[in-house]
Amino acid sequence: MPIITYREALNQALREEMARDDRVYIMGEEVGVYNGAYKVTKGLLEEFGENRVVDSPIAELGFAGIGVGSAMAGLRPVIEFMTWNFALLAIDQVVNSAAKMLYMSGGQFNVPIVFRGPNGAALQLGAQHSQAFESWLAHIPGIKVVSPGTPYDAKGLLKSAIRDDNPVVVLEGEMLYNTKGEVPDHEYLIPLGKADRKRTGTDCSIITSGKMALVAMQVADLLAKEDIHIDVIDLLTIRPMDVEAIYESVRKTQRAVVLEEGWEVCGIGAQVVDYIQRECFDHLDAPVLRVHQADVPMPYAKGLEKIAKPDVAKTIAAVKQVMYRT
Amino acid sequence: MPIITYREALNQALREEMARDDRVYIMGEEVGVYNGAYKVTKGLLEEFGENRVVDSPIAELGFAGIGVGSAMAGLRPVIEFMTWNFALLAIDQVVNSAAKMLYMSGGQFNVPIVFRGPNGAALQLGAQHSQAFESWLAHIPGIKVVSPGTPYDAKGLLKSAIRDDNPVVVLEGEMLYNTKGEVPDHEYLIPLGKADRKRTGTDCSIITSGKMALVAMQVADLLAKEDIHIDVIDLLTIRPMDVEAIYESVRKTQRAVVLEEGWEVCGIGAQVVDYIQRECFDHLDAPVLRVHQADVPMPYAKGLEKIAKPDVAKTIAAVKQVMYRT
Amino acid sequence: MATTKKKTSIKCEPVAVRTVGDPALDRELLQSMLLQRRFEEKVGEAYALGKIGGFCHLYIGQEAVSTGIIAQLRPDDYVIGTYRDHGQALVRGVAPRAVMAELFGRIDGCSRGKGGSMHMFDRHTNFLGGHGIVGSHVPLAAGVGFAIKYRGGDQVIVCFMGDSVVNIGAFHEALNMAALWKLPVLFVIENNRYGMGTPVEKAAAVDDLSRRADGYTGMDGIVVDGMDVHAVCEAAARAIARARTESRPSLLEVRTYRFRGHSMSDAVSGTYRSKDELDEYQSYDPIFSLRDAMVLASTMTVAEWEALEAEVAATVQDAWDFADASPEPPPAALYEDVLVDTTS
Amino acid sequence: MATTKKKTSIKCEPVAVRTVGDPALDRELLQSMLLQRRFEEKVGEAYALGKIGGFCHLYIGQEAVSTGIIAQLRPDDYVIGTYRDHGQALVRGVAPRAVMAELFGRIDGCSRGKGGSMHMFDRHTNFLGGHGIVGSHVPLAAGVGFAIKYRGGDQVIVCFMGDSVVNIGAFHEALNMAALWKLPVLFVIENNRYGMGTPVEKAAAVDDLSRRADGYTGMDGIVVDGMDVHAVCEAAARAIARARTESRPSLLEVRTYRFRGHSMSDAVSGTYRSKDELDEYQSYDPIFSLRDAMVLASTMTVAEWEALEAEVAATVQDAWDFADASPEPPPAALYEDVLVDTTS
Ligand SMILES: Cc1ncc(C[n+]2csc(CCOP(=O)(O)OP(=O)(O)O)c2C)c(N)n1
Ligand SMILES: Cc1ncc(C[n+]2csc(CCOP(=O)(O)OP(=O)(O)O)c2C)c(N)n1
Ligand SMILES: [Mg+2]
Ligand SMILES: [Mg+2]
Repeated sequence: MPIITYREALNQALREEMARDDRVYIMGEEVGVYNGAYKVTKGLLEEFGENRVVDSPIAELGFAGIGVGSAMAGLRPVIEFMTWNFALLAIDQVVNSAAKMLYMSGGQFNVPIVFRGPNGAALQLGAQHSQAFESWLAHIPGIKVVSPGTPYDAKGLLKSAIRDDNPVVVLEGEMLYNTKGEVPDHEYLIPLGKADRKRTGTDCSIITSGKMALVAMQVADLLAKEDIHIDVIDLLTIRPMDVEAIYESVRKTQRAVVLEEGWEVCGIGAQVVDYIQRECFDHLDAPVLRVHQADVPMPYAKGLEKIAKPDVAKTIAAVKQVMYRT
Repeated sequence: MPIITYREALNQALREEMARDDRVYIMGEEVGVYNGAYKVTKGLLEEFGENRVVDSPIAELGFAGIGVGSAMAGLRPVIEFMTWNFALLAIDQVVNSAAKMLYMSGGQFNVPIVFRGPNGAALQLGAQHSQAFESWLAHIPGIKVVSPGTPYDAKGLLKSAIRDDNPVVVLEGEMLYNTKGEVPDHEYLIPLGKADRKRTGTDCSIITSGKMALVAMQVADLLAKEDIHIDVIDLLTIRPMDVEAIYESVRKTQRAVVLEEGWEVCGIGAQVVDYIQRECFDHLDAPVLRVHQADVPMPYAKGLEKIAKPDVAKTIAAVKQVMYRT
Repeated sequence: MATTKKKTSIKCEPVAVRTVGDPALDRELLQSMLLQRRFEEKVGEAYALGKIGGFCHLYIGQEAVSTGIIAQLRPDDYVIGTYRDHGQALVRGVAPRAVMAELFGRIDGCSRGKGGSMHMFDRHTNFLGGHGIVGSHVPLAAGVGFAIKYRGGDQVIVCFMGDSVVNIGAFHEALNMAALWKLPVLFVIENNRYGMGTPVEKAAAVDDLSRRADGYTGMDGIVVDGMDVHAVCEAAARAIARARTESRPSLLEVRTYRFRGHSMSDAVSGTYRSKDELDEYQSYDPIFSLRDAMVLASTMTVAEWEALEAEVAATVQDAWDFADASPEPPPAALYEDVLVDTTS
Repeated sequence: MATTKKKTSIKCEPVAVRTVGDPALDRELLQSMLLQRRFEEKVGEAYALGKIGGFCHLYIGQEAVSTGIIAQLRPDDYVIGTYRDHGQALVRGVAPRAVMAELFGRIDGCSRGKGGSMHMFDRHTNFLGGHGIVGSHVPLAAGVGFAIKYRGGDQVIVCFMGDSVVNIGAFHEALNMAALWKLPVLFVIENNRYGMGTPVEKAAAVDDLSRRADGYTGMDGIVVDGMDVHAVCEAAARAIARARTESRPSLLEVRTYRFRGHSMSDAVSGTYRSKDELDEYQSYDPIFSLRDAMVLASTMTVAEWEALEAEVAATVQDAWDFADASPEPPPAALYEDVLVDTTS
């Protein structure tokens, strides 16, 4: 199978879906002439023209709303936020327009739109440019939220997101764009709402998604050497969440760690913990532990940033703790 | 003790703090001439003048930012959002300016600001006007979040919020403004970050806040008749959360229900569950259950709205379930 | 008469209609306005009886705006507006029954009872709502304009908004992109002089709201008297033609007045506006002044007017009866319409 | 020369400085600009060596803007800006050592190493940052203006922003309120012709960005050549005086150019702008053109220039050495500065 980058995988997904359906268009800052701030839209302007690859002014609220309006009128926009940090300015359109339109119109106006872009921290970008918003978005009924960690998942999920007749949020990772992985030549889709067991193990579950799935895999590799076998559940879709996959894993391993990129309070991990304790109460041998960003705005200084982020060491420590091996 | 409304209690808090400190001013839509959309600021324009009670245009992002800027320059603004639904437009200023200023300036610029207004559903206001954002706000480091349910709590917490040198979010309830309760004549403050045990009981804890504290009290009253005794923990402050009060209660009752107004996924309840299972794992006799809004945008139709909301009956059912009395 | 922003003057302040037009057309305009008026008076009654709940914003006084503008549209054009949307829905052709049933929160409402007063929607007439966050539907309108242009169509979208919208960011972002990309959008400011209790001049640092078009090259700014339905028709016809044939957006400020409070809980006058002011504007009533002009010009008889009143009253009563008989949505509806389960 | 928006013309397009002013003042201006230039060249080196990380936006080419404007301020005035903030910080008087240490992420940085390139702050000089969300600091500036007026002071705040800011809502909301409430704010658009890779004319539906002031009564819109530090000084002096004495806001568009890429990862030319264009603008270099004019007018000797270069080089090297020797913040700093634990 060809090995390509996460960036290329997303690019292929966009290209294929644009070729397949001429209602699909891309709008965002620098998506055209500049080929995307992170080059995800590379070559698309050339291939599909200005009408379908639209460079917007810096006006997140405005162009997110333009996307939603155009979707109400039958188009299938893919709105790129240069990063999700800037999407806070547009969040009203995501929450109050896109997510509620179908409901408040009594089923008349669905909004087939994709909002995508990098989420979470990269390296030393400081407080305003290093935020992970998955739990905010997962909180909202009326949208779906996906968070792929590998090129394969990125392509399959983005294609499904574009074909979905609902608003779908795609959380990518700036640190992921250069990562590589196998992606088949033939077309494929990954269904929204299904988790992927990325590693099978019997000793402890790690439930995670996105960029942190890579951390979880490293943890599983390292712990395997110590004969600790991790069941890695990559949620892929954060909303709606594949709770069955979580239950199945935890009922087997009886121990779980939830690993996420964002802040602790009301994070994705809190919800996963809630599901687990509610449905697997009698199976649990230890409290579920969580690994997440330190509860502070992201500092710039390299050393501080490093200790603020969730990582392999913290995750291993959590696994050992739920296994009472500390 | 005088019995006054929640609205009057907030009004007293504002008046007293404005009289005490002339750096305190109020800004928002209709706060002056109109006396506030919900009359919380009644009489303040007359008493303190246009300079200190400022009617703003409808420009949430702008006036929230003006508030933050003025706080950086030494004032102590109280920014009223007509409702928190509209604050989504301003959330960038709350999250990226107010909450991060101290951190990213390396401790130089604190932002003594209060953002307040009604949060959550009233009656038949439909999808865009009936949202509860406590979990979003609690997610963010760098701010404090309070959610008073009674006139006493409203006054004491708002006064503390205004005196606090950090950004504080005050979540009020449109349905609460007319509710009444005792409020002492003498001045008092309620410390931020401390929960209040509103009822002592041994059979089950209900952990809640804001408007739902009233529901919890009704539940406690009703269940007392069935000889079920509820420990009601009203968090008062949602961030930072008084986890010790939760642990103490749950270690005693060994059963808990978390009751909140908002949506389920990554709600406040999820975080409370996480804390409980982590710290009271061996004390729990049953999974913690949650009561919250149905996972849908709020419908307009009266009957649908009713069944969408958390209420006494749902809470009683949850308590009975954690007590295995169903 | 429509005047451009350069000539803004007292002519654009609301005054009573003094001219008549084509008799048949005038009758239609009158009928359209009267339906809104009587319908909403009935809404007021229903609200008082508790049949309607939540926020409810009446349009009474502003009927010439919806009537004059929507009359210029084709069926395949689009309309979008604010929470003050009953009038526009009716003029656009949403059945009075469906609007009333929506207000009553019933299953036969145009939004299945889930939207309510602020969220009227109707796919069949391209009526895109009914939006509750001030300013946020303005980018949606630009998006519909974008879609029209994307497909190479010659439709137009009209976006109704209140005067306070000119102060919020979404408005500017949308205007800039509409001008930049030449989108076929008519932005209509219904300047009824107040945003809730705030007079326009206390909120907008500009004398003439249509001047907010000045920052956007290619965007025409126009002011028109909104009590004169003919003037509204004329200004709208020109702006819509420009959008349709040249794909050029316009910003049309219509000077009007609301005769009722902001919403049902707001006093009609006394706090932020005087009884005198209200009385003055009521003397410019867009409906009765047109009626009077027609009777004076003998293009309508008093008997014809009475027949019109009766006809409208019957329609409104029918809407009420229908709504009252329509069932509440069943509990299962709670979980419907959150997501569709299709892909394409 | 500063011209009002009515007379916008090629005069406001960047051209080389041809005039000299008071020799002592000119020397100060030159020194101020040169310090920024050499400092940032060093920053580029440090970035290449990995001593600086994250996003880093150089100001090279735009030095006349910060120098010309901040020179008109009093110590008790305020300055706020964007992520492209090193130049403003230095001109405002933040120690080069503290700026460099901040870039290096060290404890002696002006934001204790927690802010980084985009978030320079300094309480002592009323330097209010360093903000990363496009447009979001514009309301903050209006808020500082509000506070000044609230206290009856006669300070002024200058708000620097990029050209793309005129398209975002926060800008308009802030301008409206600043005009409405007559706040002492000077809004400065540094029009360097591009927002990242997007030319101004592809983003803003307006030929002349200062025209965005037109929608706000009482807001002056001014355009000035940003390569001519004297012109900047003069325009800024007038606008600041207006703010200080009449409490009136202005929107000053300064036409400038950045000689480097948008950030360290962006090519200097080739994709969205041509080498020729870059070369042309570099021929208007605000520093060298002033130097040349001074030498030509004999208000500075070549030896004096060389001494200035040496002095600046020493300052910059000292900043580097200081930064390099400053420790990283200790781990405990991670949890500091999230909240203060005081009340008042
Ligand atoms: C963003 C936002 N802020 C505040 C409100 C509350 N609100 C609803 S209508 C209104 C006044 C709007 O006035 P205007 O635009 O003039 O329209 P009108 O009601 O006069 O038709 C306000 C403040 C809201 N719905 N959305
Ligand atoms: C709201 C927001 N959207 C996007 C970005 C990403 N971004 C950072 S700088 C920039 C370009 C800004 O251009 P301009 O305002 O002209 O300033 P310049 O960089 O030229 O100084 C963009 C798109 C951001 N920081 N904030
Ligand atoms: Mg109005
Ligand atoms: Mg620029």
